Amino acid sequence: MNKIENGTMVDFTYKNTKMKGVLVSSSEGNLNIKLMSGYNLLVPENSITDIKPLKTIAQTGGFEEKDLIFEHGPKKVAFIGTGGTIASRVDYITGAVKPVLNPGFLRESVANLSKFTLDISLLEPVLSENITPNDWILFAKTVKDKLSKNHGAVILHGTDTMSYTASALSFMFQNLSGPVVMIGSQRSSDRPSSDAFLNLEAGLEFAASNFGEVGIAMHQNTSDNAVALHRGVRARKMHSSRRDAFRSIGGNPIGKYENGSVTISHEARALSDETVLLDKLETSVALIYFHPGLTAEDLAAVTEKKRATVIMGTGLGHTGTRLYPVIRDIVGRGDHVLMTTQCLFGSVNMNVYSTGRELLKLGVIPLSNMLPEVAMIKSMHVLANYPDGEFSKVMLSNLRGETVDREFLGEVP
Amino acid sequence: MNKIENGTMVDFTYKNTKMKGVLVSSSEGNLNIKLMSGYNLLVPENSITDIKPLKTIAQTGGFEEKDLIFEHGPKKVAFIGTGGTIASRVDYITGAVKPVLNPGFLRESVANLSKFTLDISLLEPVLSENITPNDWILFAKTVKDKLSKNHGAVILHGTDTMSYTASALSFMFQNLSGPVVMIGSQRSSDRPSSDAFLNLEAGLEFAASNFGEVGIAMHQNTSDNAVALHRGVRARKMHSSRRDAFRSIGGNPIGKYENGSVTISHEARALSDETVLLDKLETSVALIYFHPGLTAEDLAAVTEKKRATVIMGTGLGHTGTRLYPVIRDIVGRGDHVLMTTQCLFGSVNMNVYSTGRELLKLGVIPLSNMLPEVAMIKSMHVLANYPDGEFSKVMLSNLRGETVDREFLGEVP
Amino acid sequence: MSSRVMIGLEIHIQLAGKKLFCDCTTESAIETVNGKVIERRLIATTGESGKYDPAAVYEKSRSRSFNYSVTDNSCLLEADEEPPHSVNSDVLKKAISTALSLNCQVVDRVAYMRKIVIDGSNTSGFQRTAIVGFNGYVETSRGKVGISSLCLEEDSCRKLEEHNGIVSYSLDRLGVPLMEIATDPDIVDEEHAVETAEIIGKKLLLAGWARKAPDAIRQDVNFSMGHGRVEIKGVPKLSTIKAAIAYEKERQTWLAELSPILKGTNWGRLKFQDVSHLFRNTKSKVIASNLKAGMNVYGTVLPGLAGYLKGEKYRMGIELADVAKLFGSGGIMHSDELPGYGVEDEIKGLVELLKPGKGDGFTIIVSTHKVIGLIQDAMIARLKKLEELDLPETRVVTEEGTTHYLRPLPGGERMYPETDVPSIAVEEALLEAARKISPKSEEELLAQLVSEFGISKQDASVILSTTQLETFQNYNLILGDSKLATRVILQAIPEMENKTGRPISIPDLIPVLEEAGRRKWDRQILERAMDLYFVEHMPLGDLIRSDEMKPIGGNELKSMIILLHNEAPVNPKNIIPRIRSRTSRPFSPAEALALVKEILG
Amino acid sequence: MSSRVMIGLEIHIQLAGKKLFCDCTTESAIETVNGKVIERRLIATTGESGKYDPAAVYEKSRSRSFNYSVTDNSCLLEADEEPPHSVNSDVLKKAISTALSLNCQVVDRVAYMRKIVIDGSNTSGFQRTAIVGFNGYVETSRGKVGISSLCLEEDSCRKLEEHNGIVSYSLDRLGVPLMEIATDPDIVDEEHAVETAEIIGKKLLLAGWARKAPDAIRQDVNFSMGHGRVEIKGVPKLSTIKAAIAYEKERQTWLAELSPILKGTNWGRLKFQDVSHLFRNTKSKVIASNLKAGMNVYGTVLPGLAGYLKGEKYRMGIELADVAKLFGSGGIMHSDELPGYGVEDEIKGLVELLKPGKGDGFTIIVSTHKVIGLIQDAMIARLKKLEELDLPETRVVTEEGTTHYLRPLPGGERMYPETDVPSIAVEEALLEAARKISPKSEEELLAQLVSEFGISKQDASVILSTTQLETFQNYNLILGDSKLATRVILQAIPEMENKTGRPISIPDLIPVLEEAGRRKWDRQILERAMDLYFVEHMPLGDLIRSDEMKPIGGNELKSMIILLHNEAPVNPKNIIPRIRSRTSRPFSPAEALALVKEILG
Repeated sequence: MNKIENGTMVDFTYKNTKMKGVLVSSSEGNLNIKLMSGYNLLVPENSITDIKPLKTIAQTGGFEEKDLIFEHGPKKVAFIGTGGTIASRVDYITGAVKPVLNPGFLRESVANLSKFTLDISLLEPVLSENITPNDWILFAKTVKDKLSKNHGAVILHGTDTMSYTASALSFMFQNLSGPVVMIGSQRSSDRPSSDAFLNLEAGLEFAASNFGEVGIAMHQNTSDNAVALHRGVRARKMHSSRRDAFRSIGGNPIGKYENGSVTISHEARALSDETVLLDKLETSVALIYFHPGLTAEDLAAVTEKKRATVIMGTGLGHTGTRLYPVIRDIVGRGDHVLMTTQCLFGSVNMNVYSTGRELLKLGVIPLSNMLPEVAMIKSMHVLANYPDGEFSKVMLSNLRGETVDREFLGEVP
Repeated sequence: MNKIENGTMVDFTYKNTKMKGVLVSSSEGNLNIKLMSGYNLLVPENSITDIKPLKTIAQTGGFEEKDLIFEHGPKKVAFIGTGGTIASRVDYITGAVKPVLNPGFLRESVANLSKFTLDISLLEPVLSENITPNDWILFAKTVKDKLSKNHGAVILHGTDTMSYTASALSFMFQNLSGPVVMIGSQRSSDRPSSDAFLNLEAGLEFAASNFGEVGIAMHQNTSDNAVALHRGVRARKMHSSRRDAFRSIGGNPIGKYENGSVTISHEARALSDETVLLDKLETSVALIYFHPGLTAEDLAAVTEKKRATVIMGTGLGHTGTRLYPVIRDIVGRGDHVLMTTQCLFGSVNMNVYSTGRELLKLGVIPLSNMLPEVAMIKSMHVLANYPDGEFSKVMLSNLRGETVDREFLGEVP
Repeated sequence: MSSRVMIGLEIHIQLAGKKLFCDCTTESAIETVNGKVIERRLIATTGESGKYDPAAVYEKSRSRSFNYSVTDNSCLLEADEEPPHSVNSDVLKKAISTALSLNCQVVDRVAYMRKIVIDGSNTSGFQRTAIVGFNGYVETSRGKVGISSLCLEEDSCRKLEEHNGIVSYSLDRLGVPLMEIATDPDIVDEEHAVETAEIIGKKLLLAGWARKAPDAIRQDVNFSMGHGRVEIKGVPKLSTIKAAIAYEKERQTWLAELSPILKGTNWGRLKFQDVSHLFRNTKSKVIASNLKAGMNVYGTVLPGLAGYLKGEKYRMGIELADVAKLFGSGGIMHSDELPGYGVEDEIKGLVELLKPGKGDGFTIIVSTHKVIGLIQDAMIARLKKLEELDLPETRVVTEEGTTHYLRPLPGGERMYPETDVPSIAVEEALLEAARKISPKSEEELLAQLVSEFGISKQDASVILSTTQLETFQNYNLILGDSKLATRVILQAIPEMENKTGRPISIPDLIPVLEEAGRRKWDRQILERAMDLYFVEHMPLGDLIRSDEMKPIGGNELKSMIILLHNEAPVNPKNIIPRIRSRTSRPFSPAEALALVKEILG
Repeated sequence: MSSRVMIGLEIHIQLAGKKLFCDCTTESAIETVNGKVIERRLIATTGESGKYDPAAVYEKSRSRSFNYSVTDNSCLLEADEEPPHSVNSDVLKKAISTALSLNCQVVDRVAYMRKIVIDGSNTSGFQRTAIVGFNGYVETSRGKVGISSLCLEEDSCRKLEEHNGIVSYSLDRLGVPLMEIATDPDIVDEEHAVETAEIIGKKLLLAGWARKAPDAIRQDVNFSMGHGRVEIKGVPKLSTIKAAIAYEKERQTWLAELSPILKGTNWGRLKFQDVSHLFRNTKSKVIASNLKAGMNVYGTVLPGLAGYLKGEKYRMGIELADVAKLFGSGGIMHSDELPGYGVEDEIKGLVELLKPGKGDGFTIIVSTHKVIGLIQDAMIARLKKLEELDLPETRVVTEEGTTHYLRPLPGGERMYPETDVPSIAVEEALLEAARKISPKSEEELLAQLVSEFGISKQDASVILSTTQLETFQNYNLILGDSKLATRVILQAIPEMENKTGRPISIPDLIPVLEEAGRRKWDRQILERAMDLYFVEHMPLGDLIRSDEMKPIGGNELKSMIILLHNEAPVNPKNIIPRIRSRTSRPFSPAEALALVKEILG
């Protein structure tokens, strides 16, 4: 019985019932058999009898090629797969989701594909939660290479850490000759209801338009009728599962795709003549979530070897006084402490309360309304690419729109 | 010249100009003098001449008493000051904000005061960012004591960590004989535009109504026309400065004050006959913000001595595989790892992706849509008050409404 | 042609309580929440063998978009904005229990699948379904009928309307637990089908698990008589089953007769052309108004179909009209029914233009330039299928029992595992729990209600026939008083619904009953409380603290009894009603009796 | 009574650019953003000595709520939803520069204060203000006039309307930098006041720092002639200063004459009673419509005031009407002006009812039951003050220069430090920078513009008189071409504004000019670009990449010149216009000249 290979059609008896199906897999003592009715049955190996192999069913062919040009229309867009739900296909027998991409599938499901010629490049897929700064460098180099041959680029990416990658790429690219648009999906593309289709449609249009930033293109709301383009350094995933999880924090998206057409805000950066990549990152940066239970020892333990420490403080940028000695030590040894707010919305302002003023005196750098995650990544970028003496000055200057100068009064914070 | 005391009216010459004013203070070589026009002048000590003391001005009397009954109307409400912007009064000379409370001030500014008799108790003021679990225990004991003599209680608290305190009190009170309403303000009460006045007005009404929970009463929107009552274990400060910074995450507030009247949702817990306080907390709990730069060493360093570690994972509750060995170690030695989402909105669901399933296999406890900070505090509570063998079971059961069973489709995540 | 008739049933029963994968209730009180509507599209993707499912391809060719009204009994899951929560263990237990009572084998692990459905009736684009039991049977008067499977699945959205290619659905029904019981094709005729449906249906209704709603039970009928399986969807009533089977039998019989006659017809001659100019002054109001709205009239010959479109036996006209209707057209008007419908003067022109040959019929249709090509292709395809007697398809039934073409049968391609829901091991404990609640026969239940709960046979039979057994059991548990529970169900609730003019929902009622149970309220107090709560909208917290609801006892009760005694002597028999006549506040009858004893010495 | 007249001025000048504490511009393009309105209340709190500021108490007695319209040039700060950002360093430099030019001492540290204002004109309830300079002077034809202080403060909200106790404001003006220059009371008469205001105003207008708006400069006048200081707020024009001082001088003179006459009057006899019934059939349309709207007519005697209400000299009627108007009433009708306003037949009834004694006047007023008591109290209080010649108060001026009572003078209680804004050290570098931009005289500026930038004297004087000096300097810097900058200001922008029918904002224009500067566009190209951008709304990114804007050069330019040469010989003089006549694309004149040389050999 152990000899029957997965993918074999079998006859068997289970609970006195003769059945027929394809053996899909076996694990932990259960056989997974797809019946002729389409249902998968999970049966304990020891509860079936008379299993008989009939014939082997060919496995479904996936898409194997890694790089190709997928020519349809005049607009040249690089199409870079890194993994994530959007670049996945389901295996209809096991239900497993494989990180591959089938151009045929794109043709069937992306309405505006005929306008574009895709320069497809599938990187070794990596789950977005496993992405590290090294991956950002690889992505950035790929983008730079591809932008030399295409108008813009879309990057397919898992949503979990998409905003981190978008921030990193934003800082790494001092100038861009074409738009870089990250696309993800919150519902996998094997589902008829996937958000991937509209996001892809919009992402291609954004990548063919004229702005020189790294953006994130995701559903603007829960309906399939609009896609927002968020500035990479201002976007955050604000819901674990909704298709409109991404929001531009403290401001409006820089672009929108609706009714088949793209609008780009005049606040978006213009294209440059050439792409300039600063591909160094200093990774010894800590991100600390301050809370009433956080002790000085905790802070000391994590920040010991860090060049910079970004604190997610409370309110306008505060921490308990119990942390002051550690902060003093960090600053004293020449490393940096930066303040952001765990509220996520709104700015730190360390002049309002005495706690803030004291922290400023200790040398803490107040990062206005920069998002904590963005502050961490910007620190990585600045530490690696600027003289240390300029760290504070560069952190406080608005390099890529990572701070919002004017926050408007929206309906909700 | 050094002999002139603060509070003395002085004649002096500054830049060839004779002036008169009250010496307010001196620091870092500057004298701060309040001129007759009302302006404060900051003048370098060495740039003034001919300073002559005239007479001493009496300092303004603050409110000194710590405990008193402030009788106005039939509704008995305990009024507990712990510090924070709302319990502060400005010193109009220096501009410094002192954490005291003046009942006269309440009378002048809180419209509905005549309906209440306040049992006032001012605890040693502590800045909200300095609050630690020990303070929670003190607050809880005070509340328990006061509820035995009053219908309900309001607690004045700094907004920075108000939701932490609200969570802690929520768990510590297994049952409540009266409502416990926390009130803060985002604009200090010395300002004519302070949100304190309406929040106080609403807080008193809430404290006189019938529900048995710890709530947070803060502006519902940017106008002075409605105050929301948020469930303590579901509220989060979502903006560093807006008066409507507090939001009920993933659900609706449990109460509302508008046009002078209170409505309490039927979802609010009912009052109990007596107040039951479980006042023990185990503080060795870590809260970890996962991000692409977080290393296994970082995680190991902070969690080494912790009984429980709450991870703010990405998306549906993921971390990089690089952390698995550390997680395995923590669980292996009998401590606990819990998963929440850094998206803040939405639930973790660790069945959807392989990463989640693997973390579950490692023994990570998935906390649905419990907020990360709440999860941390609940861990403190559960570790101290339940047998260790029941930790996981109690963490997964909904003790105080800390998880939302049904999340509705709001306009924004 | 004389092949044996084979009939199978799929019986769908909605279970009441919470939905299958979330905490929403199966009942909805308001239609839409703040008028919130979600707009969505669905995209058919390739199945595992790289082929589309034919039903999916067909839906795709219709390119519709979907609007979903958000109801109070829907959450992020119904909006397809979060993964399913865990399986509702209560309904799983009931499904297993049902499977056992139908003599099924129960699976060792319940493994959910996604069944692709892209007509928009599921926001996800699929329906979650799992086999719970298989290979069972029921006894009927004509022998055993096999139960091939019992599945526990999500119900789909309720369709509200379709307009300009936009289909509107309500989310209220989406996710309601649906038991699907499929029989083997062992049923021999329409009477037998009705009997089988009745036997299975009653089992579930008596258990009291089904929703109390007109559409809580729906049947699909599988019918074949040698020309392939026809699936007739959504038969609501038992009488319709009968009519539908009879209709379908008749239809397939004349189609079989017609098939050799039609063989070899050149269907390519069916070619629509714009004939609008003939209708400028038409007397047909329908056509006139459609022309005014910018549509056109198209006409074509129907090769070889004269007399078969609407003859005594043959109804090819309906077959073609079914196709037209799927593409938004109102139907067709054909030569077998013309002149008629106000079309008379135009016929000469039509004949001149279309030039039907001998034996040819012709037809006109109102449609648009965009769609007419699709209709033409679909009609030709359908005629070819009918000519070949290639009859398998999904059909829909009208209230009168006539059936109409709906779409091709779905293929096997459309199912794959739902990985978001971990499979559930059916442990012995679960089986045991399921056995405990196993549905009983009507007689068994009546006897049990009377003996165990001491309620009258008449009340018991009303509770059973209104499928409120489970409700009764719940209320009895909460109140600890079976008579009071009966009264609440049979009198208090109907009265309250009468007063408020709206249904009293169970989740709304439960907190009141819980207070009643906890505080041992009697009938009067409980009914007064229900009045305050449902009619006067007093919040529960205020209600239980209100003076009216404050229990009277101790010295206060004693004083009252002494007062009553002074008016006229009290005794254990008269004391309770006499106190009741004085106050509507709750009191403990036991305490009152004790006090009477004390007073009387 | 014959005390010396002392006049001081407070000149308020709005500075253009960004606001004082945030990045919003001082100019607004749209009225409200999505109709968003904030509703707020302000609560007066006790000052440092535990006493309320009298102006604050007064405002509080009026208990109004405030609506703020959110404009495009406002952010969270204006909504009082975040702390101030850092002080706008550009305007601070200008304020210091102005202080220096007014011979002031400049403070060592600029320390911001909060000045309590609870009329709703500041969302925070206070105005942020700081002393920048003090103890300066200006030379006038009548001697030096001292400058007591120069403050840099936030402007307040713009009032839109007041209706039913709700005051509506726009946030557009809130936070606009406002320089407040206060003179000593060295001014001797109205002509001197005008001269002084002119001298100070011109200094700032010539610098080009003020907003280009009708209300960019407003004056307050402090006036006293021995009966206390009267502050006349918001005098918009120089001519009004003169009229207002004259009016106030006259008013105080007759009040001083009247004071001994009124001494000892029993003001308690002023007691309003409802006299509405007398007005059932009134011919006064105003009264009739107010009665219909549910208001009442009240009447009272005015003890001892007959003849003084509206005599040749005395105008006590206006003094009382001022009070009434503050409480939402339209004004009063009194015995010195009746019969009149359609009130005639009612007078007899009024006299019968009110029974004015000898020397008594009487008055009627339309108001409500809720408010009439407040009005009565306020009128009596006012009459007592006037009787005592206790005249200090804040007054407001009409366009004609008459002044009206507004509120008591604010006390000293109302100011305390703004701790959210750290004090700024005025370092030598800042002083140096301020000296560099020091405002020059008109002659100096004209000469400089002509010599330094080579523009015509006429253009220069238009730039100066329209206060666009700074704009010119900016544009010149960006474009690197002073003639082009002049043309943009004097021709291109007015033309564009004509075409689009709306003002072209500087921030909107800057990106276009930056492209022009970077790409060395000439006049035609720039104007075409402005056309595309402002009229045809082409996004800037598309614009600079459009074919029209693509520079022509290299071989393409050479070919064109050769072509032109073949048509008619080219030479360095004719080549530029000839290329221009062929293409509207940008090209480098230098390159064209070089090519001409090359071609000509």
